Amino acid sequence: MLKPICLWACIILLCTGCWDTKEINQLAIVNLGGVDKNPETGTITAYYQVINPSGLSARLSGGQNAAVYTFHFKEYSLGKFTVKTNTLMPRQLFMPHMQAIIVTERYAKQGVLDLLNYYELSPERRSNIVFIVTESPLSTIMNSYTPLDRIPGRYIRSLTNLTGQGYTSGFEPIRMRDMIKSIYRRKPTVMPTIKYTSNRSADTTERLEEADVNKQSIVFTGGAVFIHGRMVGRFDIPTKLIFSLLNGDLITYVETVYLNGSMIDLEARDIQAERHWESGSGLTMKVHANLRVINNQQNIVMSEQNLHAIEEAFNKKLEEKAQSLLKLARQKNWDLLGLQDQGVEERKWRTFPVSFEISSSARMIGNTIGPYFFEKE
Amino acid sequence: MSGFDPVEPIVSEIKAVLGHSPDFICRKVVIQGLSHVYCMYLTTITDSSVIDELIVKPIKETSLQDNQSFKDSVSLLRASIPVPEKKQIASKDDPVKNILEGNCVIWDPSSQTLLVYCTAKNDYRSITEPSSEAVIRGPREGFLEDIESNVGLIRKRLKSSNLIFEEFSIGSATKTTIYMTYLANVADDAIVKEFRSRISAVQTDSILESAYMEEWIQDKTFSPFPQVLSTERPDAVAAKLIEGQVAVLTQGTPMVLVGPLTFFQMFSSPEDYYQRADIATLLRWLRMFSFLLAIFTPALYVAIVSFHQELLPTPLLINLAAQREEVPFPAIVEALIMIITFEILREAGLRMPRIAGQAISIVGALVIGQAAVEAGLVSAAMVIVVSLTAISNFISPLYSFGIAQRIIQFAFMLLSGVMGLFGLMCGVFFLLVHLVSIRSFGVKYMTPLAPVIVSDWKDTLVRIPHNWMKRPTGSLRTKKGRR
Amino acid sequence: MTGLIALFVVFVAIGAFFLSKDKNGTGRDYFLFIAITLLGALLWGSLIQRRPIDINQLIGDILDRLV
Amino acid sequence: MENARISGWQMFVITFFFTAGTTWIILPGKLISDAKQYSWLVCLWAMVYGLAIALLWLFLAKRFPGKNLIEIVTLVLGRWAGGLVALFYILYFTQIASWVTRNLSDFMNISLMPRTPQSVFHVMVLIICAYAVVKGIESIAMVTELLTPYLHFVFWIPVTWGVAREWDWQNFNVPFEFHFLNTFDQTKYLLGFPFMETVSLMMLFPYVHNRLKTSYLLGVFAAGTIMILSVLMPIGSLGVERSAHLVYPIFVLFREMQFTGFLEHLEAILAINILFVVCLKLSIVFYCAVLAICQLFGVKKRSAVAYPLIWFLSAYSLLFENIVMNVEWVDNYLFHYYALYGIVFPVLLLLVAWMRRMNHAPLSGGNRPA
Repeated sequence: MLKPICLWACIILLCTGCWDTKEINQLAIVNLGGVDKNPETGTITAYYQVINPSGLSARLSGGQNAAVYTFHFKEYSLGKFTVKTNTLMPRQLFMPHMQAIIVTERYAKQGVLDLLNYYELSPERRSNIVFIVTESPLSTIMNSYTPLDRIPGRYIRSLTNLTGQGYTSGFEPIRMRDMIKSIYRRKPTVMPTIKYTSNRSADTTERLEEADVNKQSIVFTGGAVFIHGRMVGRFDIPTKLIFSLLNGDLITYVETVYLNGSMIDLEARDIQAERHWESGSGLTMKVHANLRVINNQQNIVMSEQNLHAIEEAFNKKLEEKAQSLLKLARQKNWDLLGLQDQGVEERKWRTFPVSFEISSSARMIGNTIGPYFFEKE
Repeated sequence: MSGFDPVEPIVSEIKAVLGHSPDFICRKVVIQGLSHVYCMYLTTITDSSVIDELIVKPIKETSLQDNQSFKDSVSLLRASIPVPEKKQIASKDDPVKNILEGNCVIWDPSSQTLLVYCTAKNDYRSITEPSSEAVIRGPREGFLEDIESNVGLIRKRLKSSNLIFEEFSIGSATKTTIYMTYLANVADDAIVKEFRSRISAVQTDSILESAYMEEWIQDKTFSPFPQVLSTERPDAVAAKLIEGQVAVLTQGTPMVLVGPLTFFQMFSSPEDYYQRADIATLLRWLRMFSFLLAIFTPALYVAIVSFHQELLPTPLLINLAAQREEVPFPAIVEALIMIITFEILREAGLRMPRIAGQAISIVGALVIGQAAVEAGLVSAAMVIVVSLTAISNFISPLYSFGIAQRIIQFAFMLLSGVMGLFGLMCGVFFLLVHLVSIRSFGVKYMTPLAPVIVSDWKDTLVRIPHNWMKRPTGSLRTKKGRR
Repeated sequence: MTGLIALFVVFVAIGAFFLSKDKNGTGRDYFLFIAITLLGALLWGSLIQRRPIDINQLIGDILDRLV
Repeated sequence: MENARISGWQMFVITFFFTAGTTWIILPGKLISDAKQYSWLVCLWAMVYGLAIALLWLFLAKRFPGKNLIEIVTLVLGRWAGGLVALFYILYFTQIASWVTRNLSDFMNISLMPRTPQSVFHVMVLIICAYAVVKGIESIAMVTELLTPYLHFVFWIPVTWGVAREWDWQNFNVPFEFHFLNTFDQTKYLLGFPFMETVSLMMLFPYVHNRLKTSYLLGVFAAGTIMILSVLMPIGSLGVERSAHLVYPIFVLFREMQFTGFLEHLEAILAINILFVVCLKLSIVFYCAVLAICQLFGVKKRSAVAYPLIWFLSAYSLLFENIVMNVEWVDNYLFHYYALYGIVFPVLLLLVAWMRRMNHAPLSGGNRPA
């Protein structure tokens, strides 16, 4: 029995230089990353937003000092950043807690394959982070504080988590892993785009005293369409929703319908989008949704017949949207429904007949049975 | 010391051996009429009142005339002395041993015989509650230093004819009497034989406490884990005997050794059998969980803080980073400081009077911990980790098991400080192999889990209600439950 | 490099100590202990001199010729 | 030959961990890049092949009851030729052991602790397994039994939960024409790697007293199913192209699992699982190697052989420059090299045994000890 202990002791003596120890205080915890590539010169600017732990913990003095600090570096190749950061950053780069990566539109248009390759190589960088394209310059976004959630990374992450609840797997398919998965697919993926409401970044902590958030804040504007890792176009939010709905990712969204001259808001829930392939007549998409009335402004008594009318209106509205998406796909030559991935040949997918059968059933109507209204004399 | 008659060789010999000690008395008692006898004993370990009243006086009063029926003086002596005669011995060296054991030896020159009367003075303390194994519900009786009363305590609980006591006398100097006891119809013969051979194979000069015996009869000397259970509670010993285990009582110590001990028996305190079944099961799981807690918390803390920070969720990581802002030492050094201070406090707590002891050690740790945090030597999380391990260490019903936990906790912490999670897991595998390779009297140490005996799970991992328990544990291959 | 040699010497010392202490150890134990340790040392030496005795490469070449 | 006894259940667990040990970590990446979404089919016929080859060895073992591989070899082929074949087998066992250690240190370096030198991992794991070997096969069997519930519980619960959430049938119709022959040829290393290594378990056959046949075959079967599942899961959730490019797809699968907002970083659990699985497989094959050496040279004390072997194995596992060379070597030579030990030698033994039987006495019942 004594022998293994002696062996063990000399092993421990051997590795007194414990290689992988890194103290918590020597870590620069990166929470938000941003990358921009200048199309002409090809120099890459990387922004790292690092958390300042003492600034965050209320216990310590003041608490007014900044929650995050942003560093940015310029390099001509991605790999050199880990070394370049030692020139300015006093601490060691620590990437596992990064919540989102923001890429400028011009970099997206050149194709982000090199970023994806570099990112996936090291296990320290995790690939289930949110992938975002920004229209406004990266420096304004990365250098500004955010209200309510003092760390911008978590601010963006909680925003995407909220929208994520409307999607099948609980997460919106806007993460780096969905991006990588779609590189070889012909069906495009849509990543969210953001804009900064003012051209001046809110980079001082006084910002936290201002009440009006909209003056300087990050806003989700829509979707950027990526095919084979290159941005080819942009969607607004409604088309993005329809795109995810028809591809079976979406489960709930809110639709407004006009009936008898008034507006009704409906929440469509547990949406099922099945694809039925008939050999002869192409693809029929059967979509079914349960409706819940959120806002009813009609000035007639709610009745069963009225509910059916609402369902009809919803089906018609959804049919229109689906057809417009189909037209957009064919016009822009983007295989939005992923037909080629499901076996349709390259040449034939644009003329491939697609028909929609949309059905819905109004299930819940909320607290009041019918709306308040004045009988028109 | 009255003048002795040179004719008596035996008396002179005894005197030669014991004469020097001040408490040796050799009285020459004249029986009415013609003959006389010698009565020898040691005053310090005999009950002088018994000797005067019940031995010397009757000898004096009996006169040879009124009971002529006796042929010689020996039968006369036997008839007259009311104290139960221990035995009649002839050989020369026995008298010294008997005198040393506290008996009174009577030498009758006329019939050349030696009579031994048991007059030992037993002024032992009364039966009190065992302080180390206090229970909320259950008998308050604990064993005593006197082996006879211990046997009595066991016999009161196990009134079965199969309860066998085998006597051994071990230790050339101390000659301590050792009783090995088991239930003949339940205990497995192989285990009993193993016990018997090991006890009789002990050659040492002194056995002062059952711990000596424990080291002699255990299988593996270099293992921190106890292989024999030492307890002060007669009800626990009785319960184990019924299960088919063997107990070893030692003269002069209340701690009784019960074997073979397996790993999972250390999680069950005797109190489990007096609580209701579900409470007892939950308590047992709590003890198992606290065992894991005691071993892994400091090691995991050190491994995660200094090697794998990505395992922490972000808010916790920020919090820890803020706390450790001004702590100068790396995590492993900080952990070592705190653990060692706590061990010192605990040891000090033990030496102090019993009541103050436990409280002092815990309060001390927290107070010192808090001061250290203020002074910025240690991070607050570290104080929590250390006190958590300390508290979960106290919970183990067996003190020797608690010490084993502390040794492992220390080893794991060093490993995780050097190699992180990888080193820790290597340590866990090493511990598992070590645990599994231990045999306690032929019974595998991790019995109901390692060689999977599902029928035993009902009494180790879970305590099922008494009315469901038909057969005793299968792992001890007991006769009744023999498969 | 020196650390490795030191460790090697410590290992052989401990091994020899334990083997000698164990009474019923036959001559073969010694022989085998020494043989395998030397084999290991040989391989380690080749590794340190950057000219490893690559057994896998050897197998690969033999198989290339055979198949 | 220590007088150990292993029960049927323990033999099943040992075979399962031995065959399914490190395969489910390393192979899916390479396999998916070769056979795309039909890789689970490859695992299926590899399992069938594994079971067939296992039957061959069982038949050989039944011919010589109570004898392990080395004894059979020296018995059938006589002292010198038998000794040579036994030396081959010892080399085979040590190679498996060093490859397993190498896989562990590659995994640790790539995913968890990049700056620690590899030999530290090798020596640490080898020391523990040497200790387990010195404690004997019963201890190894019992440790395997102890670890099985933990390893399965901690692996399958998060995996099924995570994969079920992100399952996507779309990943399965990636355009790829499937030709049986060239896929078979491309992925023949799968026949070798997990399934032909189980010949080393023949060293343990004499210890198993009851239900040897069922437990051994069930172990190989269970390992085969684990292989199929561990190939299906990355395809289902990560997609064929992505898992084809990853060295450890299962590890990445674990990293990306998100349950609640709080419980995110689970790869440590998998790293621990992998370490335990490697320790188990290594101690089993290390035990077979040490037992073979002790058997051949008639040495009683296993520690005199086990601890010096650490030096040899830690050096041997440093021979591969890097993981790419390792994968290439496996791709070209593994099947042929393993076929030598898995098929050629057993058939040779059976033939010689049959021939010697012929000239000695008529074949009667077959298992009359020579």
